[in-house]
Amino acid sequence: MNVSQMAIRSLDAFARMSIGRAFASGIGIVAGGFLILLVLVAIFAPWIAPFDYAAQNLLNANASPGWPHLLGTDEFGRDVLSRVIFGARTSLSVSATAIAISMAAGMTLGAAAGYFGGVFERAVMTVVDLTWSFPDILIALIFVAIIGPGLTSTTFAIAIAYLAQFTRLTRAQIVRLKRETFIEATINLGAKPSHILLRHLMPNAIAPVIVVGMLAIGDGIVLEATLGFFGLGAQPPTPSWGAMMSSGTAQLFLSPWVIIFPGVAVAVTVIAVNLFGDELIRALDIRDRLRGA
Amino acid sequence: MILRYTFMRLLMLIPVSFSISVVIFMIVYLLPGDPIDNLLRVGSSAEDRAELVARYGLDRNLIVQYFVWIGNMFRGEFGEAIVLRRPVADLVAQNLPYSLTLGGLAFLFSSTVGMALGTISAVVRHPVLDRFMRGFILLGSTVPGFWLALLLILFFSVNLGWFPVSGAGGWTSLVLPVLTIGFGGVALVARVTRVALLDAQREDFVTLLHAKGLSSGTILLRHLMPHALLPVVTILALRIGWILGGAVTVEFVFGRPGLGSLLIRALGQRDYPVVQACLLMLALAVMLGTLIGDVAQASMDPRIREKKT
Amino acid sequence: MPNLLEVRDLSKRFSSGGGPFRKARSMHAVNGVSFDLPEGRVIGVVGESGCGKSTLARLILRLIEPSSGAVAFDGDDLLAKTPAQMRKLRARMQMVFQDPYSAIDPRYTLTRAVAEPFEVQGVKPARPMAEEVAELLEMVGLNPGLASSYPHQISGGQKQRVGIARALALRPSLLVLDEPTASLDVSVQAQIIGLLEDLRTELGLTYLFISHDLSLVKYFCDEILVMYLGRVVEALPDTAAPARHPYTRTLMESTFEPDPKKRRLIAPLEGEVPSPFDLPPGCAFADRCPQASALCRTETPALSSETGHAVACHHPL
Amino acid sequence: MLSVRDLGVAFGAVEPLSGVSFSVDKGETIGIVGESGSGKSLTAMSVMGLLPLIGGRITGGTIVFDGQDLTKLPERAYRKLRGGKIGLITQNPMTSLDPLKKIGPQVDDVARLHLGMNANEARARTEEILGTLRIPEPALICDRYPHQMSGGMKQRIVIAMALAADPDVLIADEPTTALDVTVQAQIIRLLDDLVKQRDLALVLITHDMSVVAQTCDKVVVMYAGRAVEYGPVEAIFDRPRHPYTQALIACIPRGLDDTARLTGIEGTVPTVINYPKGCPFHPRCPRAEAICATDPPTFSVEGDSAAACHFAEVAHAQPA
Repeated sequence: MNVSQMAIRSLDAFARMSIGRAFASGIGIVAGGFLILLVLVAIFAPWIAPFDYAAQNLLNANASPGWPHLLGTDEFGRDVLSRVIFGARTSLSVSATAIAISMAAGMTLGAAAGYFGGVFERAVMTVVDLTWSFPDILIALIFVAIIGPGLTSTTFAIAIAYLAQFTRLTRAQIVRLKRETFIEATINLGAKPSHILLRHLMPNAIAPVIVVGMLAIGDGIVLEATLGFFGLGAQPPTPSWGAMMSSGTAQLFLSPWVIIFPGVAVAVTVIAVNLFGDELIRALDIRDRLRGA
Repeated sequence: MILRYTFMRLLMLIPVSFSISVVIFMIVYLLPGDPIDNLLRVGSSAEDRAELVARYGLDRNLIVQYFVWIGNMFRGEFGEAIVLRRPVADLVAQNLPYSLTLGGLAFLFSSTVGMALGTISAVVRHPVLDRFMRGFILLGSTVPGFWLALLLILFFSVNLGWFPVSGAGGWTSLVLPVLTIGFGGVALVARVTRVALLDAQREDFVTLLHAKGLSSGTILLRHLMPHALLPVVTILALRIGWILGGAVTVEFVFGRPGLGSLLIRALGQRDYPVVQACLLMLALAVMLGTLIGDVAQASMDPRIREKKT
Repeated sequence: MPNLLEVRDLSKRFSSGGGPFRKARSMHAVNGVSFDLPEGRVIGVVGESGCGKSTLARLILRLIEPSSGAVAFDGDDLLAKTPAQMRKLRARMQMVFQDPYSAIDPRYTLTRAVAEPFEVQGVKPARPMAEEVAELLEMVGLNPGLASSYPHQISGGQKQRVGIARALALRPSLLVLDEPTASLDVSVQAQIIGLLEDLRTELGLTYLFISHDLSLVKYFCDEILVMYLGRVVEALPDTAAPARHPYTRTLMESTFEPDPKKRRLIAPLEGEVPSPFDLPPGCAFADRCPQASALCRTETPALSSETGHAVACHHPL
Repeated sequence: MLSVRDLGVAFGAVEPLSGVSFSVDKGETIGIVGESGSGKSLTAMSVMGLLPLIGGRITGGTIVFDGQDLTKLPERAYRKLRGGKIGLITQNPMTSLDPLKKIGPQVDDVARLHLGMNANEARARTEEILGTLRIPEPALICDRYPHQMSGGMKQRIVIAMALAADPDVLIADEPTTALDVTVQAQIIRLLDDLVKQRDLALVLITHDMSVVAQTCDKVVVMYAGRAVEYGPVEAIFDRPRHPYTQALIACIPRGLDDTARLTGIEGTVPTVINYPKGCPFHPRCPRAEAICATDPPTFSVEGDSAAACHFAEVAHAQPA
């Protein structure tokens, strides 16, 4: 069973109920609704965006927000709103892909470390603890510096920056679960290690990991934006929230909207992700399990 | 007891620093292309190349090379910057004080304000204050630092003209960078303090403290705070590395000199001796941070003191 | 009756620490335990925390690998089994655990939890699974209507009943009961004990009952093993037998009668169970024993029996 | 000395405790016995005035100590009583001491606070009390941290803290539940001696009927937040009139000298959210009739004891 199958399987009645409950609160509805809307916007960007994101019009450069350019234009006269809409595509897909990779790798590593223990666990955790104490931006920067700028390296850089988090969390869950009586009881029924790992340990460990993954997508968006801001992420003319702000710094005084709106997009998205994640944590009642990991 | 613990903890740093230095050393070899080219400026002559090879023993095997390199590092010889054409040690020495000032002030700001806010919100438990705190913490931990920096510049420097837009002249140039870094830090520290205090309040022994007839104030100051400080100290210690390394973006936006901006420029220019030196310094800061955190924790908690020694 | 279980000189030594900066310590959690459990009988193992009674239960079921000794189940040497053989054999020797609250996977419905033994062993019950599950739930006194509930929806006593149903699903002959009622309320404890008694007669089970509660053990068991710091210090052949080991006597005197007219002046034993790490030579109880002599501090008394009542003491009562 | 009348406690809209009454005199031990969720620990918290700490409040009744009603006492005055005149012993000695502070200062606090002693006097007093509790080498113990000591020793420290200011009343909430039997016997003996030597009034909260039988003079049996029966210990054990008390006694295994079979009480212990209407015990009661499900029973008094059961008059004719 691969990770995504496992994730789907873990969404059994129990978890579905919880996600429903996350939507039950006012904050949950607003935050969750916004996120769904954002995903739709990203998917249908070509139909929603009023202008071509790459169309330059130097005659209309640095136009203030108004009609027809609702959020103004940048120094090449490109429509900021259209670029923000297409930027959602880049930011969301890069972050989500990166976190999915990070989660899959982290869960495998963490589960193996937690389940097998011993020297293997100690080796993995030493490396993981070490990277964990370094700022994520630094880890991502070094990685991008090594393999060069671009969206692919940004994706992997984000994945590596959050690998430690998922490994630690998964391992902590597995170690905690291994001590539960039902694991010993199932072993005593004559269960094979694979049954213990796939039917009990992983399904029970996965909920907090998925929630943290969801929260990490928010962090990933910020990290992608930061790398983009340094000019290390999306390369022109691909629109990304970070890259837009990077090219906008020069025009900070002239046309602040070029910076403000992509930033607002990042901030609002990340806040929505956090609020919804918080509701999920509450609905799943796993706050205690996220402590100390 | 605490001395013994510190000594043990220092011993444990040896393998850690060894592995970090190996990783940093290996960077030039992991890069695409010839490692020697990575250390030479473009258009260097064959003599330059031969000299470099001789100096670092680059013709010998990796293990020997590592020891030559680390030996140089210990003597403070970080090599020659490729692009800036100056000794790397000079560059580091020039930039480090800026990083330390900014980092130190941001650290002080975020720890004092964060702990105060966290304590107030845990003790007062007023719904409006609660909502405000949660909003603040959410903003502080989600808004990207560089964007906040840009907004602050736009508002305070451009519109109000209170502080300089960039540079590192005088104390006014420190206000906005410290605020930017501090904002996230304050939110984080406040959250940890709040959670830790609320947790401590739920401990069994607190009931008995009240049953002894102690006042709530005494219990808070003498018993709850020390407990709440344990996780706060861990976070603060981690922050030391984060503030020095994570200041990259803020230094960059405000155009301040410092390790972070040195690193980012060196990365952009592929100036690897500088990159290695910066990373080594930052790693040192991170390790020092965790060391200080662990020792501080041990000095507060007798259980940790005994476990490790 | 033939012996269902024969335990010989079973020992488990744990060592801890031994890091670069720490002195390694070792602990004899279980030390040379031997006994026979005849089919259909109930043997109780009683002792205070840290005496090794729970470890003993796990050693017998090979949930923990013993350091030395032998366990024969139905004449079969358990320690010679391969992991695959052992898994197969587990169907016949089951355990009920102390903490019912975490004894069922929180994501499993009761049906799935009770059907799991069949799934794990690859056994198809004679009847349709739903019927089998309902029958098992009924057997342990649970309403089959609860079958689709999750563990968090039922009480601690009900969870323990599910634990018993799971253990009995594969019709084992041996049931190891590790403090099955220690975390339950008294009124519920009595229910579970009553249920276990009924099941024993109904299904002809053999029990090994682990508990810290001497009065419960006396009520429930045919024979009693008293453990102290990893060793069996006394083996009472029946529950009415008078204590011969000073520790057993203390244990009996520390257990109150639920009758205000039988109040007694407690002459409490000084001190507490010492740390099981790196025990000094001699009898482990010597430091707290009023009868202790110089001999007790140098030589460990062996468990010796006259007339079937074994005691490990140089100066038995 | 201490007299509780008709005590009621609420957390928001939930009322986990109502109509609890008992009184205890100097040199006397009263047992409050019940299963989990019966409200016995809440009773202790109420008397200590610590309910606000866990978010609860007293909704009715009086707690009279030394002639004053504690429910109307301002917090500042209450603080003088806590640890001064009323001492508390909690359930789990493993977690009831501050792990970051040495033993000495933790006990010293009490004498400094309530007896106005300075640091040296307080330490001398601490060592003296530790000595009377048969703790070897008190001076050495004062310099230790809690985690360096065994459970029984920690419980003695907790008792020392409760005794340091020479209180009149001691409230012990399951003082031996977390301890091994031989250590439990030590602690029970210790409490017994203290009551006699110091003329203390002891409120012993426990789930263990055997402990009650061994130590108490009077008993209050609690079920689902209500007192269901109270009286002198002999009367309760000899002629229990409430079906719950009868069943509770029948739940104790007595070994071979009793041939009665252990059956337990049908059903499960109710929790605060599903306290039954009428008589709280009726869903599990073998004797319940229609009236039990609707009308809460009142106490039927007989001599010094009383049982809250509609059929208390006939109940004792057929003992458990």
